[in-house]
Amino acid sequence: MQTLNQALFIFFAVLAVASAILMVTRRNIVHSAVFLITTLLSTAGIFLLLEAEFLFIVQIILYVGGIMVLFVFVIMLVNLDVSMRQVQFNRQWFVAGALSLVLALQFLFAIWVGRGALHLHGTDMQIAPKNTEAVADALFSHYMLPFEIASILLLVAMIGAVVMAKRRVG
Amino acid sequence: MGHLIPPSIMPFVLPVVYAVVIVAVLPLLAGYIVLMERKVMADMQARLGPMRVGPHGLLQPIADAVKLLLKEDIIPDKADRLMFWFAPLVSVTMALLAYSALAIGPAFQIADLNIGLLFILAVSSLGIYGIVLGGWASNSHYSLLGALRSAAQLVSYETAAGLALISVLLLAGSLSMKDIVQAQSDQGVWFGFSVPFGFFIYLVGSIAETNRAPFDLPEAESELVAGYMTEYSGFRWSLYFLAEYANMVIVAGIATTLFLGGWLRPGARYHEHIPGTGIEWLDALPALLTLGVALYSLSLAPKQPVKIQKIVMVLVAVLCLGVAGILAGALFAPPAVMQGIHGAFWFMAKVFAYIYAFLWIRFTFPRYRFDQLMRLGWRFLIPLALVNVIGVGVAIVLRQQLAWGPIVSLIPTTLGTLGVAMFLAKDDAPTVAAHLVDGE
Amino acid sequence: MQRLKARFGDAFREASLDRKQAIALIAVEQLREISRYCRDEEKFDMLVDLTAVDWPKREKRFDVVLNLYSFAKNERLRLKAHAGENEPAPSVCEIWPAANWMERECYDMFGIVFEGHPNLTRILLPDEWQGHPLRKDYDILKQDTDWVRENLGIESGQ
Amino acid sequence: MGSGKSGNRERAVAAHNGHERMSNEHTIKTISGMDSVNATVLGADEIILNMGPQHPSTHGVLRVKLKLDGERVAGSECIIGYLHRGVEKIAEHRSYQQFAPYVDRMDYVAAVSNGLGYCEAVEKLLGTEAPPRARVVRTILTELQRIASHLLWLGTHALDIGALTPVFYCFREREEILKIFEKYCGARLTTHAFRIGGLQYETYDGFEEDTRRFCNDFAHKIDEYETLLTENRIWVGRTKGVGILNAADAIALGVTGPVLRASGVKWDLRKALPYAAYDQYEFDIPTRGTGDTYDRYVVRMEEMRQSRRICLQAIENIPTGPIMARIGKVLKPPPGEVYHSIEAPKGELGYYIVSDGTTQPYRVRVRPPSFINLQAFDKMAKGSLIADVVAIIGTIDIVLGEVDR
Repeated sequence: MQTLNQALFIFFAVLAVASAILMVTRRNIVHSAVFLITTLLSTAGIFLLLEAEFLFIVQIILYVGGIMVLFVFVIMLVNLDVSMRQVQFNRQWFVAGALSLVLALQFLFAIWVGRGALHLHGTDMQIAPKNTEAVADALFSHYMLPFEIASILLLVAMIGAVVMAKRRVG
Repeated sequence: MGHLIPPSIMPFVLPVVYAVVIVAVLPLLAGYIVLMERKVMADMQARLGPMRVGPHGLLQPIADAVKLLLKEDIIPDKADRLMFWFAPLVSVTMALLAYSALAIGPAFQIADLNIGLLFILAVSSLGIYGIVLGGWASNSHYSLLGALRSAAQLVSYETAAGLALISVLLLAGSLSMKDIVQAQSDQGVWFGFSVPFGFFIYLVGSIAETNRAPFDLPEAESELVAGYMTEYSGFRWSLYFLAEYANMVIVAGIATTLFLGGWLRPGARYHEHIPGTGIEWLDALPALLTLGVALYSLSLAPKQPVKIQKIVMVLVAVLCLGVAGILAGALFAPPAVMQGIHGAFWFMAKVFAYIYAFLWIRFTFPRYRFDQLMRLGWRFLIPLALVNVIGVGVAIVLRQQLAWGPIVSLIPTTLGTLGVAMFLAKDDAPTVAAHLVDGE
Repeated sequence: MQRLKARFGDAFREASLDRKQAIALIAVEQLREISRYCRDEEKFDMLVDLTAVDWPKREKRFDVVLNLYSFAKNERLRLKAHAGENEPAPSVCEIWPAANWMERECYDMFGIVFEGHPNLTRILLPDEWQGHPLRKDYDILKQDTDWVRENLGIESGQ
Repeated sequence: MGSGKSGNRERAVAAHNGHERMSNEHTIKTISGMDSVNATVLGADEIILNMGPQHPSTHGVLRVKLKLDGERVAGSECIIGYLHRGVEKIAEHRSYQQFAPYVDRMDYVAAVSNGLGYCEAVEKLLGTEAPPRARVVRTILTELQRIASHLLWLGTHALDIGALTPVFYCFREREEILKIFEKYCGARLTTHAFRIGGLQYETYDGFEEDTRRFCNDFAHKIDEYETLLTENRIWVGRTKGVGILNAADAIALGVTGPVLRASGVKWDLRKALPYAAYDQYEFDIPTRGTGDTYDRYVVRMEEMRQSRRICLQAIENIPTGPIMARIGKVLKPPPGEVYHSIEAPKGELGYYIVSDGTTQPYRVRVRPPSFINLQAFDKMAKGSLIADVVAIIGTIDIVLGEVDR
């Protein structure tokens, strides 16, 4: 079982990184959207490997099934050829390059420092067996208040969106 | 056979076998559902339906499949090749993936996930990409409009269907398909009866989710020609077609498991059934039914005009006899085996009954306009589903606190939901009586 | 008929009865005023038909024929006006919107220009078609051969 | 990826943001004039959607250019002429009898009533009248043709709106009527059933029984359609308030027939100016108030019932006697003109025939109800949705053979 888990983990990790890179470099927006979806799916795969199936499901339904659908909607409706014509890389690419270099160095440093703790066989960490129940209990018992506040916030956001849309159309 | 396969792969063998069986059977099943649809449509419209290929058109699906494979596979010139090839693939894989959690019989299930239902919902919600990307890739005005419309429709009706399922989960208590059916068997009542509104909303939601019948706007022939499928032809089109029918079977499967008691025989009291103390007549029903079909097809065999059709008819009769034999044999087998075989039969019977309801609705109702469709979804179904969930919740509290019986506690809440439904429906669509009066 | 004659005098050329159907011959210049009068005072509120007949031998070759019908009086009246070859006839579109397409068809078939018409283009034949088929001098076998060659890519059928 | 790929994005999306480029306009260059006008006139995000001429639901070769503001129809223009055969020009080179079969080809769905209109017009020109027996048989056949035409309208109209079943029921009944026509005059669709001056054939024996059998079982058949559609909430939702045409606009636009009656104008040529044998039978004229698609549906269903009533009354006493008036083989009507119109299933079908004394008519002008009713399409379609456009085309009940002539 051990080798299978590891093999899957490596597969998902490589997939995630590769599609992330591909997403950034594509010229055609729809292709980059699809690669974003593959990234999200591979992270969901990793959740599953960690036996956090509730997160796996939420990741798929929420991110890929919900938010990304709206992304693709917007991509189709927005007027593409104008943005196509604008020059993709304006003159500040030099500054951008330098900054990303600095960031890369920091990442490397962090990995180098923590190399001791990082061992690949992370899958046998013990998480509460029944993931869904565990999440539910935590959510509705200890973190009741934040949960309610979050839901009200979402409600307000939804109503706001509808009102804005109505005014534009009306 | 167990020692032949190294232990580390052992848990994967049975699911793989089941998966292969399902993926092989599915295209055939989809083909025969198409034939069933055309036959049912025909006799509803006072005509015969396909009679030419094979006796009573029984070989029609094979002919369709061959035709689709031989057809030229056109890609529109300026279409986005990668996406054009990728889109139907997405919708088919998502449709097939959903089968992994479906429990056809007590034994016949690829993977008994403890989040079975949620997994199927998640995967079917990914099916939208196949449609949306397909519409975009074929780079034609009509298919883009069709794709956008169907995406909007799917998203809005999924919420309604999801809420309907939640109301059942409150009663079932678990997400795994097997436990849900077990709960229905323990409570001795099918959830379809205890949560009628949940069943109704899910029925409407599932029709909309598979783009069928009054909600088949995306490929409404009259305005958008064929919606997102316009530019597809040949094998690619058949992939979409297969995905649609696979979705239909999944949706029917979910409805059967949740509302019609999965593989339970009507009035099943499995735990009281003591083997060998006389067979309840209901158990014999499956065997008798298939026997009847076998005899009927035998009687039809001589009347077939063409010799080859006679042979095929006889083959069909022999096949039915075989199935009847198995079902009858299972009666005397140990209960586990009997449950397995009969369970599968009852499950398939209910699935086909559900699909028949799909077809029935499809041929009686005209098509909804897009804004009416959306209005029905958002202003009628989703609020009703919310009220239904609250109703079931209240019923459960009543049962636990005041210890009312399972049925007694559900009655008041269902009536409450009925009241809300009447209120919502009042202003939604113009009531029929109103406009018959004016103008007369 | 007498009221019409009294009202318009010289513009009202001649009244006749053919097969028990009233026909009023009027001057083409007053067509619009007479039509307005018929609709408002005489209650001919429906323009049933507007068409033209080609009499090549006459100097004013075209007859513009308007068939009117009055719901109130359940009566029909036919107004006829003689119009010359390239002499524009007044359009009655504002009085009866029904005339819109009928006038376009007359222009398409006869070449009568109705001035005051909102969108006088050919309605049945392609826009670049030369010639007006329903004229007597337009032979039945004749075709706008160059349009056919250019658009359909075949030598004309004849 | 290069510009090739984005090029097609541009073209597809260009249609989105309004500056209209008729990319697929390669066949008939009829609308070159239209392009320049539209490009400037269009507002922010209006797109031009082309429906037809090969669109499944435009009842023939009608092409509709829709100016869309999102889903709503901002404006529309019908482009016709694809089926123009120059019937009126041919008429000037045919004798009166030779032209009769052409008349059936115009409104090919209701050929019998076309024939009736033409024959009666020429008889008026000649100053003669068909004998009573001929007039009664003509009335029966015309009313049967009206039912057949309305059945075809109901079937295709329901099919456009999505109800798959009624079309087969309607065609089953229509088949019965076509059988009667076939037995009577050998043809089902373009029947050329009547001759100038009366009838060519005596009614076959069993004509009365067939018609009576059809009328009797048609009664509960029509109730069958009613149960399928009238009470159907989706059908009502799709037709109520769609394509409204009020009475004033209807009269101004010269609209006639069921469309006019649905807008509340109680006018039917069979009652106002009776012809053939209509004055001998009593039937009433259905009208409705608001003039939307649902009212037109109810009016036409009611008309089918009234036609059935007329047929039943007519069969009771078909007078005996000659079936052909005494007119010579060669018809030379005195010079002059006549305008005669009948109530065809689509509306008032008129014939304006000018004769110069020779055997060939000098000018035959046909007043086509579909052509003039179609003119009201733009007023009905403005402000509706794309799905309604299909319903509106269906409810006007046009036949392109008659529109283009």
